Amino acid sequence: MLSPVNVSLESLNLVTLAPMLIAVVGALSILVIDFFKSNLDKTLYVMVSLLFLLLDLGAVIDSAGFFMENGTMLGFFDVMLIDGLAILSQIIIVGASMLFIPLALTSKRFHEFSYPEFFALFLFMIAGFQFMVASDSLILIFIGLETASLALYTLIALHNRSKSFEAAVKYFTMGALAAGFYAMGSMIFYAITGSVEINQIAAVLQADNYSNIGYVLIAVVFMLASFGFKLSLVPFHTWTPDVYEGSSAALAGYMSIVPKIAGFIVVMRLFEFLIHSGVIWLEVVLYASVVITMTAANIWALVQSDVKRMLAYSSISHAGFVMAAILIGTTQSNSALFLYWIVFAFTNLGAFTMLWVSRAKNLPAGQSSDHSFEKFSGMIHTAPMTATVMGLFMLSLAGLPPFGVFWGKIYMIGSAVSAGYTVLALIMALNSAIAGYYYIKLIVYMFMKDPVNPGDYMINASNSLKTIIGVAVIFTIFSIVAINPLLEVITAFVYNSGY
Amino acid sequence: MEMLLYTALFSPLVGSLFAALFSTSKKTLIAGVIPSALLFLSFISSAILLTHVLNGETVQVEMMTWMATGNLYIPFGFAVDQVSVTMMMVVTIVSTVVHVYAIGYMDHDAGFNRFFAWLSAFVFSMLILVMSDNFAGLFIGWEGVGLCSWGLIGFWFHKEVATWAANEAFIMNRIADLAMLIGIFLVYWNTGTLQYTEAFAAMPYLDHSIVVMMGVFLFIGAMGKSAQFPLHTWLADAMEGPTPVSALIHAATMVTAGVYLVVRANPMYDLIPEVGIFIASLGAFVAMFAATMALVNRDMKRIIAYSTLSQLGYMFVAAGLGAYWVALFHLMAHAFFKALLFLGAGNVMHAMDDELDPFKMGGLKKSMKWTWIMMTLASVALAGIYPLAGFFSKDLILEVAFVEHHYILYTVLLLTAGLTAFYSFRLVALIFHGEERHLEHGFHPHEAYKFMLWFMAPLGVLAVIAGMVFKSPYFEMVTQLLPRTEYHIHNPVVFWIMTIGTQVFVIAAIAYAYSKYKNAKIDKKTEEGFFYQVLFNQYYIPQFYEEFFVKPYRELSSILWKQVDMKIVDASVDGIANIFYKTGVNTRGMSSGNLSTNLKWMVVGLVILLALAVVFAVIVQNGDAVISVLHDLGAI
Amino acid sequence: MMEIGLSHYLILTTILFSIGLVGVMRRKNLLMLFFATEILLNSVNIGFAAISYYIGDFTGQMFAFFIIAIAASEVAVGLGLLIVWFKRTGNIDLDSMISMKG
Amino acid sequence: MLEHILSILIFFPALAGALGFIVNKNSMRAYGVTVGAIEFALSLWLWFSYDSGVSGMQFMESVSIIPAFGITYLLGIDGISLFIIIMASFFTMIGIASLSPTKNEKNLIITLLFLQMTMIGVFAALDAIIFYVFWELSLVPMLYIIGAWGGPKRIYASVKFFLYTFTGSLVMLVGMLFMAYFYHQATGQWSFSILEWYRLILPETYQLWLFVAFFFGFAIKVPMFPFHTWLPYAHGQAPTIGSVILAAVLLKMGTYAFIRFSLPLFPDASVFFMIPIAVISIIMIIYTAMVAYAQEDIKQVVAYSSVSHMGVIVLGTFALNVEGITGSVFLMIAHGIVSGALFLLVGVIYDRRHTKLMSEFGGLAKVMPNYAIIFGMMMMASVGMPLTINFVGEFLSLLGFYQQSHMLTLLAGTAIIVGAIYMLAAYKKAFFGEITNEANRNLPDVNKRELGALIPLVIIMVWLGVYPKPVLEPINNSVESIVQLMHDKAITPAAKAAIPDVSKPKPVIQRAPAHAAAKHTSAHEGGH
Amino acid sequence: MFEAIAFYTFSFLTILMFSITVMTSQALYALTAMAAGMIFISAFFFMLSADFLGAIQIIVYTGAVMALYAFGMMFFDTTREVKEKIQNKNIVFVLGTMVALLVVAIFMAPVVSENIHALYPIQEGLGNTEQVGIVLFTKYLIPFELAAIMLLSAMISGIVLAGKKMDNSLTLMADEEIELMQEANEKVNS
Repeated sequence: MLSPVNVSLESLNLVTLAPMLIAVVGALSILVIDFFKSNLDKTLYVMVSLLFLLLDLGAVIDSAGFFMENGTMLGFFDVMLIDGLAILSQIIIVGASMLFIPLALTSKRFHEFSYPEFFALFLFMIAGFQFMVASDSLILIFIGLETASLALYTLIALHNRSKSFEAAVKYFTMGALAAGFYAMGSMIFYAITGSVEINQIAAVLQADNYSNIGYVLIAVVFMLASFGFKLSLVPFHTWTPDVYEGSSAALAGYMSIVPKIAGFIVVMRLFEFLIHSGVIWLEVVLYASVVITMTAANIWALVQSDVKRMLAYSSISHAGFVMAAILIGTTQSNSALFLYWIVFAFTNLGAFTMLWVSRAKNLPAGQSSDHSFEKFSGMIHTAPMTATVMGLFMLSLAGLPPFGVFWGKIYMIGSAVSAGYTVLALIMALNSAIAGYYYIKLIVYMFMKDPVNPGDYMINASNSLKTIIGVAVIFTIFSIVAINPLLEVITAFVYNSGY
Repeated sequence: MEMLLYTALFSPLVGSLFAALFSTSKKTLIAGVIPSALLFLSFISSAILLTHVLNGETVQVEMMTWMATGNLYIPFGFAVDQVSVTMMMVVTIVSTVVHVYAIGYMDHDAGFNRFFAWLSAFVFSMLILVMSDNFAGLFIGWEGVGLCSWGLIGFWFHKEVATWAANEAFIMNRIADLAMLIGIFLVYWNTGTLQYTEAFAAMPYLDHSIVVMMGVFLFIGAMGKSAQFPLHTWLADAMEGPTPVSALIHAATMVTAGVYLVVRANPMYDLIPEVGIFIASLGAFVAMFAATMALVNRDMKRIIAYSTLSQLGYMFVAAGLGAYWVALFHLMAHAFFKALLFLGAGNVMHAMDDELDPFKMGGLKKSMKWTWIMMTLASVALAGIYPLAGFFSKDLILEVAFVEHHYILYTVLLLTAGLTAFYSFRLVALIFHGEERHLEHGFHPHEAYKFMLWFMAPLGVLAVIAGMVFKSPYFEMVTQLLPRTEYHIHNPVVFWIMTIGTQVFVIAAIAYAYSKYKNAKIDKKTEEGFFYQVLFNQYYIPQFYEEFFVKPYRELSSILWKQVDMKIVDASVDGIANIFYKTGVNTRGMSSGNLSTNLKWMVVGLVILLALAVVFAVIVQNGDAVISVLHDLGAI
Repeated sequence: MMEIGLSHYLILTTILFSIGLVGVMRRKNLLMLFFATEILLNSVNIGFAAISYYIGDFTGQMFAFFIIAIAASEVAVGLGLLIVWFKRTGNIDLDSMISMKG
Repeated sequence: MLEHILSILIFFPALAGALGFIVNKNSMRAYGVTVGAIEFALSLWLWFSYDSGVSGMQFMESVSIIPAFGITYLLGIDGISLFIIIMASFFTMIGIASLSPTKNEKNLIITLLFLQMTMIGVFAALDAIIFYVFWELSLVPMLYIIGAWGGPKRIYASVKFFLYTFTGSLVMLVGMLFMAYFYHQATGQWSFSILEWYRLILPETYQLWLFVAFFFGFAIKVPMFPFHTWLPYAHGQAPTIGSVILAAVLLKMGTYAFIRFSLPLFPDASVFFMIPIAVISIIMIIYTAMVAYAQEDIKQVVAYSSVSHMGVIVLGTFALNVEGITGSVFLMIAHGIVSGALFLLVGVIYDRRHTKLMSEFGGLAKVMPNYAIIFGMMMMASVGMPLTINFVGEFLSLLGFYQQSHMLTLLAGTAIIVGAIYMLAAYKKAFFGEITNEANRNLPDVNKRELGALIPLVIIMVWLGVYPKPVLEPINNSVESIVQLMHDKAITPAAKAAIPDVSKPKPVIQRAPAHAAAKHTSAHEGGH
Repeated sequence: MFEAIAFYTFSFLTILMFSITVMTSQALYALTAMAAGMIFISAFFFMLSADFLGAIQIIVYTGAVMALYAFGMMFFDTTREVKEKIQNKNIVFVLGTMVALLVVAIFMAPVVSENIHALYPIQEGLGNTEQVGIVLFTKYLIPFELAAIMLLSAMISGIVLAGKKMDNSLTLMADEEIELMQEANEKVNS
């Protein structure tokens, strides 16, 4: 017979759920507002979203406090897992979202921001990502992933022009395939361990001493393929440039940060024990994919004629670079991942925002894409400040000291060095050199060529966009001051989470 | 004393700087007069210093530190001793004369001021060279005179040949200077110092081979400056400079720096007699070699230049054989009469509008009496006729060779003495005697300014008396520092036979030259002969250098730049960059934009990973079996 | 062979999954492509149910349950995109979507 | 103020540059000169306050920035860096002062001021990462200067310059991270402080690899053969001011870094690589001199001559004894002065004729006598005439290396020959002969602005050639301590033998003792 | 024995149906075959005593397929062949076969692990649906709720994308046009 299920509220550990709940409530309240009164201005939704995100961030930071005291928290029948990784990644996710959402306040009107559904879906998506990072159950990860992804596809399509539909369809279709891979991978893990929780899987595999190596490997293969898509590792990356080009620059920038950090967290949870299991295969395959992703993406970025596509490839390359952290698998490298991603987030968001402010409704005359290099020709003469800021972001992305990404880069390469991955460290360094070329290319256009079409560059700018750029600039330049506190916090969180 | 030393040393510098102030402005007489006066001051100081030295007082001062690092310590140190004071006297006398002479000679030249700046700078460098008490200071002067020589040879920089000759002289000297530098390094690392006294004091304790190396390298340095074979070609080409320059630099002073160096380094060369023999042999060879080229040359200044070269060979024979004081003595005497000869040639050139071919002259004694007298005097002195200077200095070298039992050297030198007399008087005969051929060419010769002649007079006097009067006091003085060896042929019969024989031989040569060239008959047959052509073309050595060094260097440079640097080194750098770019261009099709392809790529990735996984799994699970299978296949 | 074990189901899963893959790669029509993605997810469901049965654990069924939910959501969003695309361009052929490449 | 003078020196120009955005275009030059003069005055004050008797670091500043990773804002100078810093501020000042009217003058001056910050930063940094920060940052203003104000191929040249050096320095960065890692292994602490690293004695194999890693960064910067090909392009295309700064200061970063990093950190590797590097240096000297001889563009001649001279500097550095290293440091300054001046001079003629091809000139000595004189003096300095600044450095460098290898020094010594060949040939082509090109007939001679830049250089060139002591002495003291450090750290017998022990008394050479000793003391008194 | 026969039969049918779905060029055949395949899959669920799952499968896919039918009708002439330019057919099959072979190669090996501990063991005597209920509302409460959110957002997405709001692209319209349009809308609404 059925016995009554007694569950005490404390054991649920509600605090673990609070941040996501806030985001969901926020989304719902936006829908409710819209239900009562439609045709409200986007500024309202932006601010409401921002407020909920603020609360969300507060809740995350609150749970960070709990984490520092009590260590890793489990909640809701151990489905929720709040450890340092979850907290750090949620901070990045929510923080980046907060930087992103004001980008809706453009001076030109764009389709997506005119509708409250956009903001509701946006918050749902954030909740999805948060669930994804705050769990080690493959089921919840899957649902979180799909919640976020489905919302994201829609957000892309909402830009409402043919390129964005094309982008959304491509992303969606490949995402569906990746979901299939994910399901298959989970199934195999389940087959060999009888569990879909990563901790449990790890425990069983270790107890078995990886006797079912064949099963383990193909499970890993399917997972790698699935997350290879999410993190755009070569050859699963092909959607990235198209999707970035098709979406609005703001969203593209967002996509280069948030979905990927969520993906990294899952990959880290899943692969960390596998890397340390002594399965050489995984190391070799990860090594290869890291190197290929970094290098190939860089090489393709070299030949782009559109800045946004170039930045898309550059994001792929950066993701490959960061993927090395998973391969290296030390506390230092995992901390480096977070550090890198934080500094990268500011810079990359800044760079994409710079594209966003220059976005005209229609294609610039005589150009086939929104942000072709020609558009930036001679900007130093027409818009010196803008050119300087853009140049700054490019230099930072190139890893030029003392700008943001550099610190992430040296800490990452440093971790490779410390773990004995000498050749990898060299490859990482040399890839930065290749990358230098295409970042410099934009600088060359802006600073060294003569203007071709003197137009208002800041056509789409508004004060809030400028503020976001200002924040990104300040962080990028003065990141040197922030690195130490960041590093200390990150290392503490990562270390205490056992990674 | 110190004051005198500094006066002697720095007044030419002051003069040079003074003239340099006007270097870009129009001719100002004062720019010539002041340096000349300052040089005279320098001469007076040197003379006073000479009196001190004659009394046995030498001066050594250290002005200031130049370089000091590690164990190296190089000061600006100057010494006035018996050797350097000799050189100082020679330099100051000749240069004073030349300066004054040049005021007249350069009268109409646009670069008058600049000329004096260079010329005084040269004197300063030369004085540094001779007065320095260490190798580094010597090197400063060494390079300084090279620089000034460059500036003065190329003085008429609008002339292509002049600038070419200047560069040639500079570069050739540089080649030798490298050896000199290496010699200096050797001295430093083996003795720990560059001061002459200390270094020489340490040398007897060194490994013999090291000393040999020092001697050789330093001598190669000397060879460059003194234009010894095979670095001799620049000297003849250097005649493109104004004649006072030739007189001062390329006859009296700079070219003798090599001899000075060997004399200065006598404690070292005494340790390595084998190098000395080499020096002497080379000297004898050059004496002969240069004299032969002088025989047929048709350029007045070049003839004198070859003569200089020949005489330098004499000096090296003496120095190489250890007769340092003899070498120095000949250096001094030679400076006087050779400078005189050049200045006379300058007068002739002036008169002939810079014509240099003596075959176009003739009979000039009518219009240029004084010049004729002085040039004849100088030629007689050069030929070594008693009682002029050459007799006492040059024939002494023959005696040295004889006494030291180097009979081959002796024979060569003796023959050369004959040749010397021949070509000297060939020149005199062609210029001053015979018909006035120059009239055919439309020249209207005139005698030089009076003051120029007046100032040449001291040289003439010195050319006459230097040997006879100075020899014994000089010997007494200089042998306080140099080995006091007297070279006497003790058998009086041999002595007289030799002395008289030599005189007769030389006079015969003079007579033959005079008779042959009085009328400037050109013997076509001889001229077309092989030997004549070889000599006339300077043994084809300049052509050889041009073909085998200059051209290949130029071409190789061009190849290195255009082929190696641009097409290999740079192209490979760009090539590496291009590999990446081309790869990008060729593979960007992977993102074809077609969703179907994208999906296929994902599956391809999956398949690759799966294949790797299966292979790995099979290997792990059937490790032993796989290995044995591979073993059977002979793969392992 | 007659004893049906877990492997049988897993192999069936694989075969169906591969059919789904073939469909995904082969189809140029967007709607038909969505069918193939459904096949992918459903094939995995068989595997989950089988594992769940053979190891006597309930989790597999739960996973399958959620996969069905996910599949349903994907259909909703996918069809939404499909409609928009069709409205805008008048066809749903993949080969028409090549405005962005490189 | 004195305790923060290095920070002030570094950041003052940058701050001034940032404020310069506000200054009106027309007054920008005056502003730039003022800032440059203040900076130069500050650097002179630095020299004045520098205690030349002390061999170690002075004016140290230390602020921990990223203690978690051992990165400290650590500054300090010794005799080696002091003069390069002074030179950097000096050249920026006269560079701005001598600037011929250009478009976007304001941007150029601001860029120069930023460049100055990075240059001084490189030479003052004692923390590897801070060093690296400035090292890399210096590329950016230079990229802009070449790319925006350069010749027709400026973009190619600037990008090549940037990427080439960037690549090299990234390899170096990996080396630095390794170094920090080894330090971490040895002490349990992260540190990038060079002074801390000095205390580390590494096994030889590690030294070799790290040496190679650092070498890439430095060699490309120097630039050493075969990594030199960016330089002719950069110089050929750069505007005058760019070439001047590049030649005078930026190239010195590489050779300076050899002395600051490679030698003391890896003494055994330095000895191991001494001969190969010497061979490369000799190739640099001879090969690039020959290439310079073949050039048609006078600026390229000077550019290649830079490479050739840098060869002597590297050779002197790898003499690994006090004489050689002191010589090479001095030669860095000398080469800075001389090649800087030569580039300024080329700029003078370029401003007038807008061409640098020697075939376009000829007989310039007649129309521009003052110009010819100054050019001639600088040329003679460049070929190493004694009593000019170059000679001191070249002499000491070669002298130093002679201790290590006789043959190689002989080959390297050909520098004085081949150098003369291309320089004299170029001078002859441009200045001598008749005026063949009518366009040259009425060229104005150097004007006051140009003289204002050139005369100080001439004065320095002669002054330090005649009396190098004020510069040589501080350098010598610092170099002695570095050589001593290397000797003490060396582990292989070969290295112990090759690196002299400075602390030991001067090797006694057999000679008449009383005489020599007496002489020597008196000599020293004379020197002071 | 019965089990084996059922398994092989349904396997054959499922594979056949899905193959048709994938291979046919008739849209309606494909739709129908897929629907059939889905139903056959539910048979496996029933065989594996996952009754609830089987039921859900039938319900969901009937619903979903109905919807698909509707769309199929909308987009295609039901009798016409769908034209697809299919290049490189072979690659597709090679890749598909390779995936199958490689995975099957591993799946041939038995899954053995003594360390499997069922977290939610299937209890005898309880109905499948009841057990689903228990697990769903305890352990998988959060996923369940999240799935609800997912469905909600998917629904919103579907409505937004398919609805009228996407008809006019504000992104491409000039500001004046947008205002004109909004005024028109307000008039309609009022």
